[in-house]
Amino acid sequence: MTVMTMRQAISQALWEEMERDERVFIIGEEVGLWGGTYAVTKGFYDHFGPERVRDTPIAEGVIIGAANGAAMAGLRPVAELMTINFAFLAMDQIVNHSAKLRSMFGGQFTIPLVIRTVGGGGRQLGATHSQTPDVVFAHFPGLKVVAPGTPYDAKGLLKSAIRTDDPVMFIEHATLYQTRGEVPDGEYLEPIGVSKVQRQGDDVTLVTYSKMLQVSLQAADQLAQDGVEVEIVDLRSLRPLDIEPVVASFRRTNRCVIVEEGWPSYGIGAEVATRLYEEAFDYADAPIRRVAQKEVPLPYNRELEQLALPQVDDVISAVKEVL
Amino acid sequence: MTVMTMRQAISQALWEEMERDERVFIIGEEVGLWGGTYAVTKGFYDHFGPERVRDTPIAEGVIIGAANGAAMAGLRPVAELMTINFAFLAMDQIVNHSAKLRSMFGGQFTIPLVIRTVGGGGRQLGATHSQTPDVVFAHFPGLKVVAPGTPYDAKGLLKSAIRTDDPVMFIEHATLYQTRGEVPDGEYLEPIGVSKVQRQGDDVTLVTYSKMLQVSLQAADQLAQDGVEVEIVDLRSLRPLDIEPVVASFRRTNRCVIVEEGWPSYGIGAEVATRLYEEAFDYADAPIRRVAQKEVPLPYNRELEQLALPQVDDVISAVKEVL
Amino acid sequence: MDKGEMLLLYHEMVLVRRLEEKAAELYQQGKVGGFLHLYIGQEAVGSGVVSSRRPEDRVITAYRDHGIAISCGMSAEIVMAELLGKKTGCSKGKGGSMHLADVNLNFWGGHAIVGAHLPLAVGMALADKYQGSEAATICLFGDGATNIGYFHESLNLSMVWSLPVLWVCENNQYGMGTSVERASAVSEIRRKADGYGMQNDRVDGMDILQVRAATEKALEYVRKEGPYLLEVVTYRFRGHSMGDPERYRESDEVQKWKDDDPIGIFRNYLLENGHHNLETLDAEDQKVEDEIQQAVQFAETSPDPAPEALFQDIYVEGVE
Amino acid sequence: MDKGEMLLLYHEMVLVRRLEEKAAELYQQGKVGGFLHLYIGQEAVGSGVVSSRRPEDRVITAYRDHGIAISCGMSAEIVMAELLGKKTGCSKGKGGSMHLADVNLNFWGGHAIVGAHLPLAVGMALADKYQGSEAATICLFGDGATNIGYFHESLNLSMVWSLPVLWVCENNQYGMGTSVERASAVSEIRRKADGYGMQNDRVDGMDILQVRAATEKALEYVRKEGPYLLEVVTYRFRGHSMGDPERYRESDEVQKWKDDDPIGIFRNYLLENGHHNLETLDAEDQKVEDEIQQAVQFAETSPDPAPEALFQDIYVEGVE
Ligand SMILES: Cc1ncc(C[n+]2csc(CCOP(=O)(O)OP(=O)(O)O)c2C)c(N)n1
Ligand SMILES: Cc1ncc(C[n+]2csc(CCOP(=O)(O)OP(=O)(O)O)c2C)c(N)n1
Ligand SMILES: [Mg+2]
Ligand SMILES: [Mg+2]
Repeated sequence: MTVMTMRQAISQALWEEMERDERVFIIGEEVGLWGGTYAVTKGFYDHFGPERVRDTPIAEGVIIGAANGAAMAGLRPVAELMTINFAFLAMDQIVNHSAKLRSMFGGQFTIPLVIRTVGGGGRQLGATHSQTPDVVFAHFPGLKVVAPGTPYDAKGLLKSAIRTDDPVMFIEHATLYQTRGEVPDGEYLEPIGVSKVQRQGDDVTLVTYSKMLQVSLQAADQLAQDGVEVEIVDLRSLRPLDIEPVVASFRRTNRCVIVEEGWPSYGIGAEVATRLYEEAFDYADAPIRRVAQKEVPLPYNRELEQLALPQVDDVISAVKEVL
Repeated sequence: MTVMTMRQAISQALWEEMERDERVFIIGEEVGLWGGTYAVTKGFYDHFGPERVRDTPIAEGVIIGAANGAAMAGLRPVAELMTINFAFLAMDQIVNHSAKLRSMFGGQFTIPLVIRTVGGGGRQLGATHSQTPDVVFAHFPGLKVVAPGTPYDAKGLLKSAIRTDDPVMFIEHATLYQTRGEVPDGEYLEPIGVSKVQRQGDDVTLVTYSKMLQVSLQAADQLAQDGVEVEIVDLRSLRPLDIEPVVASFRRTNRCVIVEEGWPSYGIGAEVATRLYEEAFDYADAPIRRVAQKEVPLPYNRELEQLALPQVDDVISAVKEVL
Repeated sequence: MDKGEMLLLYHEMVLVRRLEEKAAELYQQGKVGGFLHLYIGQEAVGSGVVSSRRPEDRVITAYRDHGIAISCGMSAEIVMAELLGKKTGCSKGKGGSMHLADVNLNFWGGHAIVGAHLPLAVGMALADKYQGSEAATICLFGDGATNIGYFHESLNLSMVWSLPVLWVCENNQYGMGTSVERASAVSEIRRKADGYGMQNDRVDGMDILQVRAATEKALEYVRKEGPYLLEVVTYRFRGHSMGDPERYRESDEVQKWKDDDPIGIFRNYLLENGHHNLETLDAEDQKVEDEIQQAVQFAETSPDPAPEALFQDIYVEGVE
Repeated sequence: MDKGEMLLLYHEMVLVRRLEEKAAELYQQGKVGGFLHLYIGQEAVGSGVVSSRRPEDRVITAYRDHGIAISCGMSAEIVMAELLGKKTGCSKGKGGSMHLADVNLNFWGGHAIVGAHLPLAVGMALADKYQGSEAATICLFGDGATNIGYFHESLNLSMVWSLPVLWVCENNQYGMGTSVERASAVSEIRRKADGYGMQNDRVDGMDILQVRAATEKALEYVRKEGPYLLEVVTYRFRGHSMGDPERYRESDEVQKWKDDDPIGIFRNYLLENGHHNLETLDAEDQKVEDEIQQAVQFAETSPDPAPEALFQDIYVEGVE
């Protein structure tokens, strides 16, 4: 095991897969010469060359479109959308093409595509640059949507994403790149579509993913001081959604809080809560609570922005409500 | 009251508002000379002229973008996106601009924009042309999302949409245009953000909207023959979501089924169910059920497509499950 | 082009024509559903362009794809089966008229979102270049598609990366009911290439021989130098799709173009230049009739996809 | 242009420069957050273009907007307050550096999605034409923005509808770290106008007088005839935003351009042609220093928005 940052873990996964398989290449804005806006692909351009680390014009539609086409033709593109906010400029390619080309043509095509993109707020980037609209992509069958919360998962899941023949949106969080964690030294893969218990506890089930895993872990530590033992189930992938571990935990704790960074309405929490009630109705001792972003476009002002984003204290309050 | 089709009701609303306010104009593909792909604007081009009924190139980004700009500058555009599937080509303008221009600039701008668009499956148009992704738009604060299920509501809501200073996605259903219903003869407005009980009953609450209102009404008629009295609450608007009438009904019936045409995962039903549990947890006598589309891109083949879409029988079964 | 090849092309164009006339009939009978966009009038474009390719060259187009599918080598049976939504169709009944494809024929599909397949073509050409193949990608699209952002992003990127793509605009003068003049700043589509410093040409699309010649020249350029925009001027004799009120054009205009029927022109050429005589051509027409009849029979007697098919071919690795 | 106006322009350019230098300082101190894109090096473009407009002409630009805001008449205080996220900022602290705007100054904002404000400009110009106003809309954007679909859709539609838009491309040679040559099929951006049959020009953006002259000519054309693309060749002296590693260009290149500092050039011109003497210009520089100091003071002592502001100004009519 080595302790490394999320950035290093993701970077390693990409590097190893590119070394392993010549068909894997990177395409996106500033991925090459610049070294990646978040420095994830730093050094790649020099090592793998401009053919495999392809800087593009600012044109998200053709970035994902060309990646789709290259995937149909047998390559394994890793396309980078600088932020998930710009994914809306490629929305048609993602939901009408990546997600559908295979089934619409009766399975003739495979789309072994990974779209790496960066979401999340908290950096005062204003309403158009701070969104966490993960749920919107997870709504579409045909896609897989993965959003890791630890370096370990990031590396193992990204490697799996690159190897699967299905299209994967791989959502990284802008404020997690410095987060450190243990990563195995040898090669390993984490399966896509498997939720993971990141902390054990018997009092309440906390369901979360990505950045909010870190927030939830902090909340759990504080709650433990009050003698409340929180179990944290990390979804890791939003589609497929592996609800079983969540249900299993809920059956034990009978209480649940879902923590997501995005807006609550029509969000991740709604689906998880509904699934829990569908599958474990009789086990609910209290209404399931959601912690999420205030229902507003994120403002620039630091205090306002923080007010809008879910905080450790919000998680703690919600847990106390369901106890 | 006059009995008319949904098409006529929508057409009348547009016509009246254009007569009333010179700032209202129509912009979109085939809205003019062709008369609207669904014939909603038939006759408009001749009457209002090409300046007010503006045929555009096939370029959804600039259609909504120009509509946003015109709205900022004081006009009241009604932009038509031929189908909601093409809204993904304008996604950035809708969610990053229509929804945010006002708050991001501290309230300086207003966006009195209506985006009329057509959703729904059932016409063998294949995976990219048959979607019901309404929930995806409803996720974004800053927008209003309206989807009427009767001619009465369509007319009254569209007129309100045109008069509100906020951006509204107005989603019509491709297979409802021939649906007939009573419409008042004089002018009337229906408020946006108010759910409506479309059928009264004491046994179970059925929550739905748009096309599925018609399907639910049929199911209710059949269930009535078995002595089951269904109350149908029509959301009519997905954002703002008026949950109160749903809660009130559920508090009486203690049982609920949500019927939507789109995919269930991260869909409308999840939010409605979660809100119900949040606000009336103790009133739930059975798990709330969802009826929705099978989790697949819609196929062309007629039988397969119908198999994927929610049918009257599916509603009936779900109601029986919760009883 | 030798006599035999000419006869094959003649056969192909007639086959496309009759197939679509039949499809229109079946649509009226409710056997074909969804949207049905006929290629009638444009046959010389597909046949002229596709017959100029090498087998390794990829072809991709929009929803008006029956002619292109046939030109790529798809049989009338398979096309018809897909139109009827049968399991034996090229897309197993899941695609329908707008989504014909056969990877084994290097035909990468009809695509129904206007302009969205242009970026796919960029990616395919990129894959070929990346893998050191000599193949070119031929991407066909309509005049209306040249106004959407995808066109711009794709043409630009193909130039920046110097990719082997032949961009073929089938300028049939209208995008649905909107004439080129009402939708595009320039009415000669080839002019749009200037903004990318791209080689380009414009050719009469009613004459298959001109289309062939222009395509051959263009493909040679593409293989050596990079992207090329070929504008082919043509016309659709029918409405945009079934049920088009056609309020946007005069019947005079339609008639004027029908007088230049690409099949008629080619037929006359074959006769006048003594390449083939009347009997040969009539015999060919008859063969087509038989083929169509057989195709319909094949399609009608083919099974529907099984209900389980609904959940198949979505993911490669099982999900749920 | 008379002497007085020249002095105003000189003042404006120096104000933009000092304001941004100050902003960079405050950014380092953590008082300015988010992204901060400096206009340093490009001042002659904003001042030259905007000073050529009539008051009724609308201006809209991208996120690199401090200079444009000042040129439109926004005070340094209001800009600074917005940078510090204060309630007194033009966008009440909700927009930040990338989202300055003031409708009363006919400045329709900085916009942070590359290319997305071009369609907004189309709509504004449409509104003016629709309402019979004589106003033009001036839309500024970067070289990088000319490769995105929005550019194509907007330029095309502005021509089809013959709208009064002046498209101004600030070609500062890079979109982040990608040079024009690596991103665009043509490196003279003006060439892109050819694909739309649009009038165009290219001008040296380090010389405000040339920018003014070209803009005046262009605006005259826009008012009479319709859209026009003006390419202004310029350079940003700083990184793309704060924290740019600048691996993509040589310091020699940067220095070469810095030698052509637009403020230096204009200052020399004013001195050499005897329009103003050294004392006057130095006095002006001093005035700017005072303005900046006052702006910082104003911003720092201004209140933050109240917590309730979080839910305000989202909808006109209350929701929830
Ligand atoms: C993005 C998008 N917008 C609108 C449509 C609806 N539509 C289908 S075909 C068509 C016209 C296309 O015209 P053109 O590109 O000239 O092709 P043609 O039909 O003439 O072959 C339109 C507007 C669509 N399918 N996709
Ligand atoms: C659609 C979109 N893609 C990517 C970005 C990230 N981004 C911000 S600025 C920029 C470069 C823009 O370059 P250019 O248009 O030349 O303007 P300049 O920064 O040089 O003024 C990029 C890629 C964005 N904001 N929007
Ligand atoms: Mg056409
Ligand atoms: Mg630039």
